[in-house]
Amino acid sequence: MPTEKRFKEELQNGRMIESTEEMTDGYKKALKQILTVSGDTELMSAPAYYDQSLNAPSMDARASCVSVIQDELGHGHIAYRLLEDLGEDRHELIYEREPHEFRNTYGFDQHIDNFAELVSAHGMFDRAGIVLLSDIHENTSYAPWKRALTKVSKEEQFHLRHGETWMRRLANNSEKTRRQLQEAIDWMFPMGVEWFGMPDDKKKHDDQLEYRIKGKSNDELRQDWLSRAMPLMDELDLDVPAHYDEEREKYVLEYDMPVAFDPDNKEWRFDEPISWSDVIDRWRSRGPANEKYVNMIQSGTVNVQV
Amino acid sequence: MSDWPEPAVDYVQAITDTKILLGQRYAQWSLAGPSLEDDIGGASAAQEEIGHVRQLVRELEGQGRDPDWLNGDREPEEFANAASLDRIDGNWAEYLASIAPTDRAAWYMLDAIDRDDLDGLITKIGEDEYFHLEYHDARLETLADEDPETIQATLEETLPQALALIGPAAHDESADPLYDAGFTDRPAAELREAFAEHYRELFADTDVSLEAVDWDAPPIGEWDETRRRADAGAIAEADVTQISGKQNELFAMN
Amino acid sequence: MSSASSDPDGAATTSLSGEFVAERRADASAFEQQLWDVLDEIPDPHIPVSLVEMAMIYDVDEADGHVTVEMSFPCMGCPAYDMIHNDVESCLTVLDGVDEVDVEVVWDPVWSKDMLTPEVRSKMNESGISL
Amino acid sequence: MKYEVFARVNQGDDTIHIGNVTAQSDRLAKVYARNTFNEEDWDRLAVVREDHLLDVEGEAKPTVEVSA
Repeated sequence: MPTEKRFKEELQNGRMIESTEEMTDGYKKALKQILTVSGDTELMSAPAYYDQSLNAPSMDARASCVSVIQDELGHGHIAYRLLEDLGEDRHELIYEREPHEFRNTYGFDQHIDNFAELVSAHGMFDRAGIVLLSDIHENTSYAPWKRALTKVSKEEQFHLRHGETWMRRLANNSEKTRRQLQEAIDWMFPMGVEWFGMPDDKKKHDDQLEYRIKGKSNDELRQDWLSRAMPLMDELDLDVPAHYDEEREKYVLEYDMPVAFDPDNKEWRFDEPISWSDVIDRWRSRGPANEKYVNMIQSGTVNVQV
Repeated sequence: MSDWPEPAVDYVQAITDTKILLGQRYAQWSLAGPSLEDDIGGASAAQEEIGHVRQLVRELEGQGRDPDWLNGDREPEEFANAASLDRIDGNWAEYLASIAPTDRAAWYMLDAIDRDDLDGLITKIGEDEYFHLEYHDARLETLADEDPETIQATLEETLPQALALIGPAAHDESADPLYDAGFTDRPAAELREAFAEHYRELFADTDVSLEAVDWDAPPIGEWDETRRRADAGAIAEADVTQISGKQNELFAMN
Repeated sequence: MSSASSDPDGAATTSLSGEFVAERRADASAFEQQLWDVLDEIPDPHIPVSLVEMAMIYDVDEADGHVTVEMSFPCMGCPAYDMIHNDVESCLTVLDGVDEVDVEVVWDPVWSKDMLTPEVRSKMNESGISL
Repeated sequence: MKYEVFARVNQGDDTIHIGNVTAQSDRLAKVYARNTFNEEDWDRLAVVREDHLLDVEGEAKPTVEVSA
């Protein structure tokens, strides 16, 4: 086994990893960590999407929304399979962890309360997923993950298209549907911004980057997401606290990230700046729907009462 | 298009409504399976059932039925679904032993339809159904081993309900109105035989006994020819709310 | 360009499928040919080939501004069912000479992968989409 | 039991490993594979029981040990 420093250099120079025998402990740990976040995020998006998918306004919409759920479960399956290759037990990961032990992104600890929120989640949150995963697909040093992501990227593209199509429809249909869409975006947009984590200048070092498990930094990924989401926001004339800054040639936020979030009312308090350690505490203590969602996956029964 | 013999519309309506409910139950259980593979299977089958419904609804529209009504804007008692799907609120083994015979019964009924203009549609549905039925049988085999009591107890209830959907035993070659009208190429009695034979064979070497199953149910006198079932039960109001998309009506696009 | 006419050397490599689309297109009027070309620009939402290349368009018929598109789907539960309907309708409705568009979904013949030309298949592969 | 899943998109393509499923029987494994890997209309899809997959060469090159 090469030294850690030499190993990282080799990875930066394009070395690909196929199996655990080639990994250092540090690499394996970093890989497990990101795969757990990825698998849990895919998995928990399914119960998050579930209620509104079953209440979709038409049969066609219902079929599309259930297909998104199927895809997300399949993507979770992929991540857990990869974790299994690293020595974890798939069944334990899915069925035997406590709700607070799941490492999914905070966005999927939220209740999705109407169809406008559901399609906005497809259009905004799945876009965040695409940004993260396409970086890994292009740049990762872990070959089995790279291969598996072909399916994922393809399917996420469809979710995005579905989300965008419906967002367009709601924006143009009536004042009422437009208002519901705007209300969904009001809390989902900053959620998407926060998705990518701590800014680069606050983060001292990043194992996942050094091992080239991923290729882009948090800020680069966030900028990617903004540059893909903002044109749609502009096209649909939706209000979001961000704009393109001609001088700096990038999208900039109109608030000082991070700010406080009131999960009960799904409201961001833009005039209440907090620290990143506050954000991480909020993530760790999990959001309002965390227990319900994990329970839906683990219970083996259906609660028929609506 | 409006040349179906009269009882055929109710026949296809019962298949369609059963498939609406299959789609609903598959989707409801798509997160509650014992493995991720089972969840994925449920979500996949749900879409396929909705796909079948979408096409069958068009055919029924062609026979003069109202599209909104078809798509769920009606009372629970107006759904002609198999009674086995009214509610499934036990555990996963009960769920499987409820949907499996129902999906199979609905497929046998479609397969018996003898009309050139529906040939392609039914062939296409059969491509999906092959995998639904394989999945159920493969799963019933493993569950017959793990939890024979639940499977047996559930089947004792759901097999007769599925048989009621196919039609009463009295509907043989000489008495089945659909066969008589040439809409199907086999009478209900023959489909019932094939159906019963299939399950007898599937469980032959297992701990699940089908001896207590009432293979002759329902008596024709108790059978409702419109809803193709023998009891007055119905799905829950909550199911209709979801199926018709009422909660998100505001977002429906025409 | 449609799959049926995209054979670079026009040699005898046209598959059965190309023939399927070609046959369906053969008796199209000049205007209907234009409509086919427009449909050939609509991508399948899952794969980077057009609906025509996917052999999903079975027939295009125009009479007095009324267009009927007969089409089928590789899978009945297609999650993009209404999106594809919308795409077809909106791409054709904007054309001069088209007043109304009807999409009729048919299952005869049942769609099969054999209907794809080798060119389309290799296009699917090259895009890296099919692994 | 774990089953490795292999697939081929079109005739003439390579058959590749695309993932695995866990199932209690061969029959179930086939259906799980069909549902779990439905991203393509495969020309061929097959499952192999993990313990039927015999490694020939892998991480460490095998060598002939000569017993003393």
